[in-house]
Amino acid sequence: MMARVERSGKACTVNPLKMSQPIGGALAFMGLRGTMPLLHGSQGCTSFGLVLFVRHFREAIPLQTTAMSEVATVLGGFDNVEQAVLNIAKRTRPELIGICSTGVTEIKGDDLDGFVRQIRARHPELASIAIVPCSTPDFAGAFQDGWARAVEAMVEHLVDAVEPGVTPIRDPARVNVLPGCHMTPGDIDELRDLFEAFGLVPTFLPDLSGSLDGHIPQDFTPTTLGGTSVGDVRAMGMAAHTIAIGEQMRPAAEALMRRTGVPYRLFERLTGLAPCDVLMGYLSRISGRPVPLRYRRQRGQLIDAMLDGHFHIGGRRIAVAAEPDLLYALTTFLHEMGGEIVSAVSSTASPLHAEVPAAKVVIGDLEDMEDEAREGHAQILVTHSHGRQAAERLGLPHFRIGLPLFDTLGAGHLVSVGYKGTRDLIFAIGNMLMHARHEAGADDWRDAWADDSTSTHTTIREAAE
Amino acid sequence: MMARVERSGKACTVNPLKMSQPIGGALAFMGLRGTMPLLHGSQGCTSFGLVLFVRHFREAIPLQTTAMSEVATVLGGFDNVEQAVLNIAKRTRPELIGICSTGVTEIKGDDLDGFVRQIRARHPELASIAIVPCSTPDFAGAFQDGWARAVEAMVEHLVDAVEPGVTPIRDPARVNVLPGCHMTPGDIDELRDLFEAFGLVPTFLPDLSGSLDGHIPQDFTPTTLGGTSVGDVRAMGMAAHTIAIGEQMRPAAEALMRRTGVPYRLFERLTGLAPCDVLMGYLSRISGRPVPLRYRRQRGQLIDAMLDGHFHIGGRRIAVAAEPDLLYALTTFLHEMGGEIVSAVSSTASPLHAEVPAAKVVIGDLEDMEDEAREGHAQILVTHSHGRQAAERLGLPHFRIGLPLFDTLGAGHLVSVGYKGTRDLIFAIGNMLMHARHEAGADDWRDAWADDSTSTHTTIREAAE
Amino acid sequence: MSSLNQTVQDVFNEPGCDKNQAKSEKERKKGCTKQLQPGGAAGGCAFDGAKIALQPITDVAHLVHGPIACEGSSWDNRGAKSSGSMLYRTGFTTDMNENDIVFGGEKRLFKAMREIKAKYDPPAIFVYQTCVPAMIGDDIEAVCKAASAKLGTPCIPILSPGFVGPKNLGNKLAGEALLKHVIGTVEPEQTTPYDINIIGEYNLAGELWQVKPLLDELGIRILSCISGDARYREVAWSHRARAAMMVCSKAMINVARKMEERYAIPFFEGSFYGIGDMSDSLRQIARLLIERGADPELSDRTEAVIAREEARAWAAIEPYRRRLGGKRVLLITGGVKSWSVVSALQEAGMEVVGTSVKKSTDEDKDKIKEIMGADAHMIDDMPPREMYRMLKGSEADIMLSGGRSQFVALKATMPWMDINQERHEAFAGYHGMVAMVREIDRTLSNPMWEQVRAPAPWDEDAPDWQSLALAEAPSSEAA
Amino acid sequence: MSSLNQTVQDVFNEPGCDKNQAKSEKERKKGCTKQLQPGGAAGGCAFDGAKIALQPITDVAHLVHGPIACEGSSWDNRGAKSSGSMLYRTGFTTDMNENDIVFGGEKRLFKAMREIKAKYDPPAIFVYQTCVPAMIGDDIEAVCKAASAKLGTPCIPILSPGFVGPKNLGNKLAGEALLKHVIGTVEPEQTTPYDINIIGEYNLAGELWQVKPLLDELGIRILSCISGDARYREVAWSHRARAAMMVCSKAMINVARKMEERYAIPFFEGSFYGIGDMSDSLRQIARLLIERGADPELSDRTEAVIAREEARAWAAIEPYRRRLGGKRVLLITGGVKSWSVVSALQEAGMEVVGTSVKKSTDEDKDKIKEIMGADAHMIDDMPPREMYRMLKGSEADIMLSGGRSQFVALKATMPWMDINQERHEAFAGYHGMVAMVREIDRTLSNPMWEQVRAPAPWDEDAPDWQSLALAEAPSSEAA
Repeated sequence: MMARVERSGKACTVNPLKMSQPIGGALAFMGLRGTMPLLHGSQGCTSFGLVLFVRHFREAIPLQTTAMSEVATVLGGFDNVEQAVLNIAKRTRPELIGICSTGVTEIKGDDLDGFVRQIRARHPELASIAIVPCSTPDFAGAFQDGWARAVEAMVEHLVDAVEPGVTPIRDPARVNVLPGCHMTPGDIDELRDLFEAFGLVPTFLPDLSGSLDGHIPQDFTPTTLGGTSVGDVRAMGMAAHTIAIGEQMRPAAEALMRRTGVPYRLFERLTGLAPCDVLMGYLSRISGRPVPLRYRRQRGQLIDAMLDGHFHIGGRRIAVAAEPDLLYALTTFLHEMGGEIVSAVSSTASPLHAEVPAAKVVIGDLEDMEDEAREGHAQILVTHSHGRQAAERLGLPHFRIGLPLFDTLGAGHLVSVGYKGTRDLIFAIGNMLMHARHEAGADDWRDAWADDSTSTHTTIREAAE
Repeated sequence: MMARVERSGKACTVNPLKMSQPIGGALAFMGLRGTMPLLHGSQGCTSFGLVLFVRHFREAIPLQTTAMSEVATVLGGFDNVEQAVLNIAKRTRPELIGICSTGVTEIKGDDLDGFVRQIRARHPELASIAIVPCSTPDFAGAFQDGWARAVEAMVEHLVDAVEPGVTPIRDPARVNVLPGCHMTPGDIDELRDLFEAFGLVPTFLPDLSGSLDGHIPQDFTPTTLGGTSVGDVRAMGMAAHTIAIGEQMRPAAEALMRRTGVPYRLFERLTGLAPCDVLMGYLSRISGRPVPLRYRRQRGQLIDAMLDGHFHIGGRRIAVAAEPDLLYALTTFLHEMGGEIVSAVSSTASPLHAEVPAAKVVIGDLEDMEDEAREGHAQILVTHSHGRQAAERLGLPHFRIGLPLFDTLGAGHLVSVGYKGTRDLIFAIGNMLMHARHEAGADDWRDAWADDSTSTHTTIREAAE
Repeated sequence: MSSLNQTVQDVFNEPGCDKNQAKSEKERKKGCTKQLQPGGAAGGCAFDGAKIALQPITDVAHLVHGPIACEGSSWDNRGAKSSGSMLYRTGFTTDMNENDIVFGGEKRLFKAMREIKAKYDPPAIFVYQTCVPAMIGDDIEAVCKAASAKLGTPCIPILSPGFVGPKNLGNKLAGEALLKHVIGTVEPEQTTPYDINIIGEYNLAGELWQVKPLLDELGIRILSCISGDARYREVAWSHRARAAMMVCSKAMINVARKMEERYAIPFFEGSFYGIGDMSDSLRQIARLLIERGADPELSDRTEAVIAREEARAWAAIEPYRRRLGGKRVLLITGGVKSWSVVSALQEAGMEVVGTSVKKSTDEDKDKIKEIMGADAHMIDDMPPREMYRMLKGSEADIMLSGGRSQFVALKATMPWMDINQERHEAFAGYHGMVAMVREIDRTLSNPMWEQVRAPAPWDEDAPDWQSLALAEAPSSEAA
Repeated sequence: MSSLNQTVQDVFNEPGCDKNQAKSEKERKKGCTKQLQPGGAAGGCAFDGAKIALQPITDVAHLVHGPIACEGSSWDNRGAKSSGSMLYRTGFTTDMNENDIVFGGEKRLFKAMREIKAKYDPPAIFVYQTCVPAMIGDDIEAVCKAASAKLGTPCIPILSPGFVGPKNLGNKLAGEALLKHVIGTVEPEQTTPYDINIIGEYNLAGELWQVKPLLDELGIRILSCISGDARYREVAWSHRARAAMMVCSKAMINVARKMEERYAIPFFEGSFYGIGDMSDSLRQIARLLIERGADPELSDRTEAVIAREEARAWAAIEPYRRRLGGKRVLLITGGVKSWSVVSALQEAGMEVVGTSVKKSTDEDKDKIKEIMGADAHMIDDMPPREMYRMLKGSEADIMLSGGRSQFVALKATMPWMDINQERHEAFAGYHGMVAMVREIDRTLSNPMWEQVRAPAPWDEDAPDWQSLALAEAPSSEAA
C-alpha cells in the first residue's frame, strides 16, 4: 500500500509538531568536539533553542547568537557575525564555530559563506578555528532538514577532498556513520558497540553520544565537551564505507561520496527485525567477520519479544506524530507488529512518507493528530512531549519519543535501534497498552452491534494492507 | 539508623507478598542445563508454580510433580519419587533432576536424600543423570529461602570436593558467581558482560540468562535449554574466586568454600553507585586489569542520572514490598536518592532487614504495605505485580519489580544492577513520579497549615536519618 | 476426614454422569479420575478446582487455610469479572507456619476469620481446606460452625484439599459445599415466572454480560449465576428459580441435578459458545420456563430475538469468512469447549484439524462426532512435543488453548490464541462469536508471523543476504 | 512599523522609571537596554517577554504570527496555572512559509484568526508580531482591526517582535497592548470598595493561590490579576479597581503607572516572597483601600491575619532554621527576586553570598544594600565559568537560579534549586516561604550529594579501593 500524503490545509498551525531548521542545524554542530554553534539572528532564537535543549538533554548547552537588532537586520549582519566570531574565539577558544542562519537574516539576504570568507581574510589569527556556515531559514523545512543541511555543510567545509585521478589510501576497517537527528546519544552508543563488535572503527558525523550523553566534566567548558573532532572529520575520506541512517542523510552521504569517492549505504531505518538483519549482513560483509554471538542471542530475544508483544500491539489503533525518518521507522515497526496506524502526522516533506503503512500521512500539527486519533479511536499516542495535552484530553497513554522530551529523564538514552533497541521498544509500548487495557464492564455489550462493526471495519481495513 | 523489624501480628495474611520455598527452589534448578525440576507433593503445587512462571517469564517452563495422592501421602512417597524419576528419565532424558519437597511430604517425614540413595542403588541405569534433592517445606521461609537452599544443595551434591591437604589447580581467570533469586536473566547478562570485560570467565550458579531469557529454540525440548551444565558446576573448585550476590547466597558461598577452598566475596547489593564502585575495585584487583572505558563512561552517566533524578525522587514518599535482598537493594538505593521509605515490607527474615533505611521493616503482606502507604502518604508503590490492586485503590503509580510480574512484557530483561542498571532504574522510577506529580490547584493552600506541618514533619524525620 | 471422604464418594456416585452408570461398585469407589502419573502429570488439583468454581462469587471473602504455597502463587490471577464488590480479588490465607503444623492450625483459622469479619465484614467467608491442614487433622467444619455462630456471618467450609484429586473433582466438591451450606439459606425478595439459574458460568472476561442483555430484553431474570458475578445472597436464594441452564459440561452437574432433585428445578445442558448453541440455549431456557408456567408467547419473542441476532452476527462474520475459510485450527481445551467451540469455528468457515478430549465426557465426544463427522481427530492427551511438531510442520494454522501451552505454539512461531481462563477477550453469545472470529483473523493476519519465521542472516537457508547487503548507493557503483 | 517605534519610545520615556529621569534626551532615545553583545549574549527577546507577560491569561487564544521558530520550540513550556480554561496552553501560530514571505503573511494571519474563532471561539485573540513579518511589513494592527470587526471577537495586536530588544522590553510592550486595546473595554458586573488589581503576577506553580485565601479572608477581592489565572474580561474591566499592587519589579511598571494616570488607581510596589514582604504587601493593600474609602477596620483585621500567619510560618520554619543556619546561598535571578528572596533566605537563617543584579534596577540594588548591608556581594553578570568555580570551590552550599544555569551547578555536583519560571514548587506568601525553606532543606540534605562527589575507583585521589575491594569472606582468610 502507498500512503497518500496530504498537507494540512489550515492557515493556523495548532499545537505545533514541527520545530525550526536553525535549531536542528545547531544541534548537529553540538555533535562535534570543542564546538560553539552560533545562530545568526535575533537573540530570542538562540534563547528558545537553548531552553529547549537544556530541558531535553538536561545538560549545559553551548549555543550563541549574533544578537541581531532591528537596525542591524536592516543594515545587514556582517558586523554582528564578525563580532560574534571574535567574541566566541576570545572567550571560549573553540575548535569550530558552526553558524546557522535564521529567517530574518535570510530575508535580508545575508551571505554567510561570503561573510566567513571576509572574516577569514580580515582575521588570519582565527586560522586555527574551523568555521562552517549553513543556510537554515526557519520559514522553510523543519528541524530534520536543518540537521541534514548542517551535516552536509560540515562535509562540504571540513572533509578533505580526494582529488580526481588520485588513488586514495583507504582503511578497510574505517566506516563513516551519518546518523539522522532521530538518533539519540543512546542510539549512537548502541551502534558504536555494534560496529566495533565487527572490528570496524566508526567515525560518527555528528556524534551526540560524546557530547550530550550525560557525564560529569572535570572542569567547566563553554563549548561542547565530547563529540567528533574536526581532525577526524577531515579524514573521513580515508574510510572504506559510509553508512547513512535515515533518508534525511542522503544529501550528506552523496556530498561525502562526491568529495571523497567513499561509497555509501543508506539505511532507511534500524528499528525492526528485517532492517537489523540487513544491517548485520552488511556489516558482516564489509568486515569479513561473522555476526558476533551477542547479536545472535539478541535476535532470538527480539523474536521472543515480538511473539510476546503481538498480543498487546496487534490490532491496536495507534496515532504517531514525528519527523519524517522517525515517523517512518515507528509506523513501519508498529505495523509489522500488527498495529493499525490511525494517524501518521509529520513535520515536513520526505520521499519516505509514501512508504508509511497508513492510509495517509498528514504534514501537519498535533491538532491534526488529536483529531485523527479521536476519530480513529486510537488507543495510544506516540509522539514527543508536546503530545501530553492531547493524551490527557483523550484519556490515552502517551509513549514519548522524539524531540523535545521535556518531561522525561534519560531522554538521550532512549534506544530504538538494533535488535535490542527494538526489543525494548516492544516492551515499553506493549506494557503501556497492556496497562491501559479496557476492562470489560457489565454494559459493554448492550446495543453494541455498531461498535462491533466499527472494529470489524478497522480490522478488515488493516488486514487489507 | 537501624530499622526495627516487626512481624505482622495478624492471623490472616491478606494479599500475600510472599511465595513458597518449593517454587523458589524449582526456579533455581531451571538455571541449569538440561534440567527437569520436580516438586515432591500434590500435583497442584506444580501446577500453580508452572502457571506462575509461565506468566512471568512468558516461556515454556519445565516442572514436574510426584503427583502425591492422599493415600500416597499417608503411606510415604518413595514409590512416587522413584516413579517420577524413572518417567522423567525415560521421557525427557535430562542431565539433571532437581527434587524439592513440599509441606505434605515434609510433614510425613519423607527423606528425599535417602530416597535418592535408594533410587541410585536400585537403578544403576540412571548413573548418567544427576539428581539433587532439596528440603523446601512451604510452611517455612519463603521463595528466596527456597532458592538459596536449592543452590546450596547443588553445591553439596554436584561440586567436586577438593580433598584436604591437596593443592588444587586454580585458574586465576575463573570466577564462580552465585546470584540471588532477585537477579533477572537480564541482570545476569549484564554481569556476565562486566566480568568478561575484565577478562574473567564466570560460571553462574544458577544461570537463568541461558534458560529463561527469551529465545527461539530450533526444536522442542521438555527440559531447560540453556543454563550452566552439570560439568561446569562440578568444576567450580577450579575457580580462583567466588562472588555471591545477596545475603541469601551466603550459605551456598560458605558451602562452596568448605568443599573447595575457593574464597568468596559477598556483595549485599549491586544497585547504586557506591556498591558498584566497590565491585569495580574488586574486579580490577582480582583480574589485575584497569576498569574498562565503557564502565568509566557508564559511571559518569549514572552520576548525571542521579543529579537529574534527585529532583523527582528526593523527598518523595515511597512504599516498597519485596523479598529481603531485593528490599534491601531498592530501599537503600532509593534512600540514597533522597527518597523517604514510608513502608518496607518483606516476606521472610534476613539479617539485612536491620540495615534497611526505614523506621521499620514489617515481615508481612501487601495489606500491610497498603495500610502503611496510605498512612504515610506514599507517592509511589514499588513491588511485584500483585501490588496493582493497592495502587489502583490508592491512586498511585506502581513500579513493578520482583516476581511475579504477570502483567509486564520483558520481566526477565529488567536490569537493576551495575552503573547502567542503576541509571535506568532512576529514569524509570523518576519518570513515573514526574508524570504522577500533583499539579497545583486553586484551593491547595486554603487552611493548609496542617498539611505543611505534615510535610515538615516527614522531611525532618527523613533528614534525621 | 470422614465427612470429606463421604462427599468424595457421593460425587463419584453421581447418577447424572453417564460414565458412572456403566461401572461396577468397585470401579465406582476408585473414582472417575484417571490415576495420575508421577513425573508425567499436569493440571491443577482439587483445591484449584474448588477455587475456580467459587471465587467468582464477588462479595465473599475467600480464605485459604494452608501454607503459603496454595494461595501465594495463585491469587488474583483469573479473569472472572464483577459488576459490584471486588472483595473476591483479595487474597486471604492463614499462611500456616511450623508452629501451626505442630500445634494445629484451627486457632489461627478462627482468628483469621475474626479479623476478616472485623476488617471487611463480608456477607460470608468461604474457607478452603488444603493438604497440610487436612493431613494434620484440622477440623475446618467445626471451626466454621463455631465461627458462624460467634461472628454472625456464614462461614462455609470447602472440603477440597489438593491431594484428593484433580481440578474437575474440586469443581464438584465446591458444588457440594454450596448445596450443603449455602443454597436455600436465603429467600429472594420477590420471584417471577421468568427466574432462572445459570450454573457453571464464571463470567470470564465478562462473558455473562455478553448474554445477559438478551435475557433482559426477553424479560428473563438471572436469579442466580453460579458463580459468575454473583453475590452471596443470590447463590443462597437460587433454590427459587423456575429453571436452570448448566454450562461448562459436567463441572457442576451435581449442583444442577441435586437442585432438580431437591427443589424441582428442571435444567438443561447448554453452551453460550457459537451462534447455533447460543440460539439453542435461549430456546431451551424459554421452553423450560414455559413448561413451568411462563406465558407461551415467550417462545415467539425468543425466536424473534434469535432471528435478529443471528442475522446480525452472520452479517458481522461474513467479511471474515472469506478470509478465514479453510484455515486449520488445532483446539486444545476441555469439556464443553471441545465441541461448542468446534461448531463455532466451523460456522466461521474454519477447519478443526484436532480437538482435545482429555477432559471431555463420552457425551462430549459424541457431540464432537456429530459436529465434525465420524473421522473427527480427537486427541486424548497431546504432549507438548507433539503440539510443537504439528505446528512447526504447518499441520495447523493456529492453535487455540490455555495459557500453559501458549509457548509451545509461539516457540514454533505459530499463531496461538487463548481460549481458557486468562483470556481478556469475551467469546460468549452472538457478540462473542464475532469477537472470536475477529480475534482469530487479527492474530492470523498479523504481519509479524512472516518476519519471525524469516531465517537469520547467519543461517544456511537464509536468503542471499550477501547480495541484499551488498547494495550500496546506486550512484556509488561508479566509485 | 511607526506605531511600534512610537510605543518603544513611549516605554523608554517611562517616568515611573528612576533610571530614565537621570538621562539626557539622546540617551533616553537609545533605550534603557544594554547593547547586546554578539557572541556573548543570553536571554530572551522582546517577543518572549511579551508572551511571558500575557500568556497567563487563560481563556485567550495566543496566536504567534511568524515562522515556526518563534512558537515551535517554546509553546506550553511555562508554569502559569489556570483554575479555568486551558486554552492558553494551546499553541497557535501562522507557521509562515516561503510563500508568505514573498506575498506577505497578512492573508494567512486573517484566515488563522477566522479558524480559531470557528474552532475555539475564545473571548479574544492576541496576535503576537515577530521579526520576520515585521521585516516584510505585515501590518498586524490593520489585520486585527479588520478581524475584530469581521469576527466579532476582539483581536489584539501585540507589537513586540524579538529584534526590538530584550525580554524586559517585551514585558512592557505587552503592557502597552493591554492599555491600548483591552483595559477599560468591559465593565464589571459589580464593584466593591475592596477591589484590587495585582499587576505583574503570573501565578507560576499556583503562587497567586498561595496568597488569595488570605485576601478572601479579609474580604479583599482580586478584581483583576494581570495576568496570572486571568480571564480576558477580568483584564478588560481592571480599570474599576480601587487600588493596585505592582509585583515583579518594573516588568509592568507602565501598566501600573498609566492606570494610575488614566483611572486614578493608586498602586504600590510589593512582593509576595518572604514573610516580611508578604506582610508588608497585605498592609499596603489595606492602606490603599482604606485611603480609597474602605472601612478603616480593615487595618486591624489585616494586622490580626498578619500576626497569625507570621506566627504559623515562623513555627513551621523553626525546625529548619537550626538545620539551615549558616548555609550559604548563591542567588542568580532578576528583578524583584534579587532582593525579596534574599530577605526570605535570611529570614530562614541562611547567608546569601552573592545575588545577581543583572536585571535589577537601581532601586532594586538599594533594597539589596538595605537588606544585606553595605558589603553586599552584588553580581552584575556572572559567566557560567565563574558560577562553576564558586560552586566547585565550595564558596556556596547551594545555587538558586533559573533552569538555564542549573547544569552549571549540577555538573559541579552542587545543590541547585529552581527559582524561576519552570518551577513546580510555589514559593509565594507564608506557605510559599515555608515551602522554599523545606525544599532547600530537602535539596541540601539529600544523601545523593555525598555519593556523587566520591572519587571514582580509578581516580588517583580515590580512597584505598584496593583494601576496600580486598575483603573476601572473613572466614575465607583461612583458605
